[in-house]
Amino acid sequence: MLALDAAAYASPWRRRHPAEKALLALGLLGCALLLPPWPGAALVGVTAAVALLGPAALPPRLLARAARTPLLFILTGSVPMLVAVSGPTSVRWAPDGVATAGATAGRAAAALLCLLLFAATTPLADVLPRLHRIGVPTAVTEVAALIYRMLFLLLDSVHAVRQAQAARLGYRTWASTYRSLAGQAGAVFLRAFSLARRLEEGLALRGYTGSLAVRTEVRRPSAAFLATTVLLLAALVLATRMLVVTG
Amino acid sequence: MHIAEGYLPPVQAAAWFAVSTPFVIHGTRNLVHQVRGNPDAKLLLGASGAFTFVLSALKIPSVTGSCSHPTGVGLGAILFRAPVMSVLGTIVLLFQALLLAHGGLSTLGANVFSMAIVGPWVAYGVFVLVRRLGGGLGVSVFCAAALADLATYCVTSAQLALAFPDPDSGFVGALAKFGSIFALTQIPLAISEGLLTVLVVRLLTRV
Amino acid sequence: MSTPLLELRAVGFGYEPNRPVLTGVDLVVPAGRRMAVLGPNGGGKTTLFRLMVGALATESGTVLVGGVPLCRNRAGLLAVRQQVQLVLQDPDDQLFAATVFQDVSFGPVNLGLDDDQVRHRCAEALAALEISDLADRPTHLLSYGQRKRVAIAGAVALRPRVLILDEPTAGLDPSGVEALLRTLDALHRGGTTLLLATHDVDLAYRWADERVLVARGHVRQGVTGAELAGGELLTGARLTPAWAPVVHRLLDRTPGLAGARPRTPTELAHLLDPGPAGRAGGRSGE
Amino acid sequence: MSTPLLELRAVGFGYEPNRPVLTGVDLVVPAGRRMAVLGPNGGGKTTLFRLMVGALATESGTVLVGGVPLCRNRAGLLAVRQQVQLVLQDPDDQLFAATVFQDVSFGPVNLGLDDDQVRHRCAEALAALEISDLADRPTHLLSYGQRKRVAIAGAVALRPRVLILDEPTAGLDPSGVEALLRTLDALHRGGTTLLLATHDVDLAYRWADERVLVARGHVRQGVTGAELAGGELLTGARLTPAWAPVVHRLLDRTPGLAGARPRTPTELAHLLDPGPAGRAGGRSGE
Repeated sequence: MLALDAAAYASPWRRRHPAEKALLALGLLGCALLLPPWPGAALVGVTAAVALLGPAALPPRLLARAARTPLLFILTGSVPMLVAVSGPTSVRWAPDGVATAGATAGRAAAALLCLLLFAATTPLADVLPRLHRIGVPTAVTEVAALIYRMLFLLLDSVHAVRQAQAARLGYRTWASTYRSLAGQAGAVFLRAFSLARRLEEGLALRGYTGSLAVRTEVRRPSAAFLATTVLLLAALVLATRMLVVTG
Repeated sequence: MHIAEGYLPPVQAAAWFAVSTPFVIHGTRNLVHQVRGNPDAKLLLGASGAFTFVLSALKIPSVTGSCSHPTGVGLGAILFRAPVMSVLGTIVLLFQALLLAHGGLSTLGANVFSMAIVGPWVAYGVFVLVRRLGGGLGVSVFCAAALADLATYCVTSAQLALAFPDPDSGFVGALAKFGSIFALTQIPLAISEGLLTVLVVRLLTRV
Repeated sequence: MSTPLLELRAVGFGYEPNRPVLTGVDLVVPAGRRMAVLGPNGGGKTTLFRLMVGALATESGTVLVGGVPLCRNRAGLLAVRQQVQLVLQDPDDQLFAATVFQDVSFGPVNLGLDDDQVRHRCAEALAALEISDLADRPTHLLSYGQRKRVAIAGAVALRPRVLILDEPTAGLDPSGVEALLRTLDALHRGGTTLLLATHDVDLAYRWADERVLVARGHVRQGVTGAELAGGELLTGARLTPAWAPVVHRLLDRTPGLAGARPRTPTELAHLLDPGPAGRAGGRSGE
Repeated sequence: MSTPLLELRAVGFGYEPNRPVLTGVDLVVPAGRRMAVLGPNGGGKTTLFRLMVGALATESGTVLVGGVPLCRNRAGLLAVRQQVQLVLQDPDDQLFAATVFQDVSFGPVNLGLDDDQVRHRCAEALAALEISDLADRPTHLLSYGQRKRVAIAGAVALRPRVLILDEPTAGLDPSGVEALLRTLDALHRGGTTLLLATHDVDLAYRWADERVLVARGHVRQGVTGAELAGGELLTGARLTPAWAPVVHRLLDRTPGLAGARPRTPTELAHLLDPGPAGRAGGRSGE
């Protein structure tokens, strides 16, 4: 239903420990942010894309779909950097406008690929129950897990409500569209709270008295993967340095 | 108004984390306390968070012809108060980044500040203020939701202006630039969100 | 013969490329028929319905509504939706207004009818579903069976010529099923053509004028009673045989009862023992 | 006779004062039985189950679990839940975790078992429900039938002596129902006592060792096959008769078939025609 979520479960890297993928993706993200955009971010972006389409085997169609909207935002956001204003009427092309906009867009695009590298290979189901190990209070991780479970039920309902409204001509005019949207939001609200109430009863039957602790599937971080990742990151940093010095 | 992954320079991204953290910690304490007293509150909070996520995924038409998303924070803050919304909002923003590639991890601090802190506090403050001034429920809800949406967009513009000051006029010029480019979509959207929130609250008070 | 209300010609569809859900579907829905659409879960029944109302676009083939090819632009969908209405299985997916009246009025209001006409349509639809007394009640406080009726009323208020119901009897108890079928029969007598999805083969056997089987991506119209008594067709569709047609074979071997065609256990009991007990049972089963 | 696993003595209950939902309920659940609980929607089946597991407090009378009166304090409820588990009709009311394994592990973790034991219990429960291959799958990408099995596995992981299932077959298609009943029979052979609510009288007739009728606030244990063929009792409970017992009466009149007791149309078809067609059908219906 959410393409990235479904891709994460289907990924060949699904069974890797989340820490491995976090090190790789966040390490690359750090490089994208901290290294000079050219050539650092470019190298990182290419690396992330190769990892995604290569070993992580994300279908290119899916990658394009996931990246489309954020890229659009990155590009619109870069437009103001191209001009300089000193008053309401005095507008000129910014002297380093193209360079700033290009560097920012390049860095953001590379960073986006790093984010996708994590998101498209690591299901939240594998992350949330492990978050308490890095200091997130259990109450928060348990609420987050409940949000994760419930949001799919609600997305289902919103989708169905929308269909039913369309069948009954709910999107013919501006006015009916607003009425329909309010109906969707209202229906989802009621759904959300009846869900909470029913789950409360259902969990009480399973013995819930305050803890929603569960066991996670056994996974051990692979030393080889971690070592390769560290080497890869170091190589990226070195390569960027060398290119900067020689360039 | 999500700032995309990697868009902010690293120092500023880190600074926004530093600014947001105390609010989120305060909200977390609040939440942990609430859950300890009443275990069933977890389920309600879960439902609220899921609702906020789904609400922000509703596509609402805007004048430019494109579709945009309500922030959902106005309604959330009116219903669940601001501190708790800062935690739920943070979780929702994290989910949006990882499930929709909407926003990002490095910009999470900045996005949390605009959407999970300023938005809810403005909504809550405006709602209480307008009610005290004798505004009806509809007017208060409209003002709260629309102003929360606008405040979120102003904060985002300021965050971008700080990161990319104008070479001639500095922060102020940049604020005007970013502000005007997003105003095209955001002002109609704020009004839409205000109206929509009123309709939802009306629907809810009737049932 | 007059133009069928709804017709599918060589329709194919899949949600993902190269994974067809339905292939080569031919189906004719003549006016005034009560059709049962039988099939296992995940067999394609709901997909078929969504193609029929234009909620999905066919990959190949044509859907004809009243003889005219369905066109999925604004005007085309508007035309289809006034003729064909689909009621989904879960009523909660279709109720989104605060009260029953508001919910049922949603369609007529969107049609742009004036206030009086909207009221008239709603009153008519509520009366048809025998829920006029619920008009002012909040939808979320109704029982499951009542919510089902409200959802159907919301579709009926648009006065469709064809009403498609996806598993309308699921979750109802036997008396709820019988009551709903009586209501549907009244709609049918009023001129509405009905399509009803179910995986209750006995129900399909006794209620419908015609049975359609949807399984493994294929659609078979005109399934006979004998085919519902067991065999390849049912086995392939992961359905279990109906009692009635098998019992009819047994009756033909029983002295004095050959040719009797009871459709329910109650009718059979009455046949075996036409005394007061049989008759008492008969009343409950109707 | 050994102590029944579960017993209700003169139990009365109502959600509001002076509006009893159940009155004077006596019920004995002996070890190793498969009981079907029949009744219309809103007849009190779910309330009865909630009283049995201590989720509701009786207004009058006593619930005995393993001969000991049920005590609704923390320790008492913990003891009951290790012996009696109730699975609700809608799996989404009980599934909360992100993956199947995580969800099934909730009960054992909550019992305070160590890691190895938790994993052992989960593997056992998943195997019993034949969903070991789903362990890693996210809850939200499962089909309805799969989610039902996960919900049952969550209860089975607590190794209850009595497993109560509220309408477990609702929403499943015929082959889904048969597959679930086979799984339940395997649990039964493994020593679990089963109570299953349904309003499918035929299902109750063919599957259960004993049938209980819950209607209009009263509970009747030991309902006979003849009573399921029609009459006052069923009519009063707004249920329709089962085919099988009526067909048995018919068979007794048919030359050469008297005394035959087929429980499904497939078995009847096989009886009428023991050739390959009958046998082919026989396999599908099992």
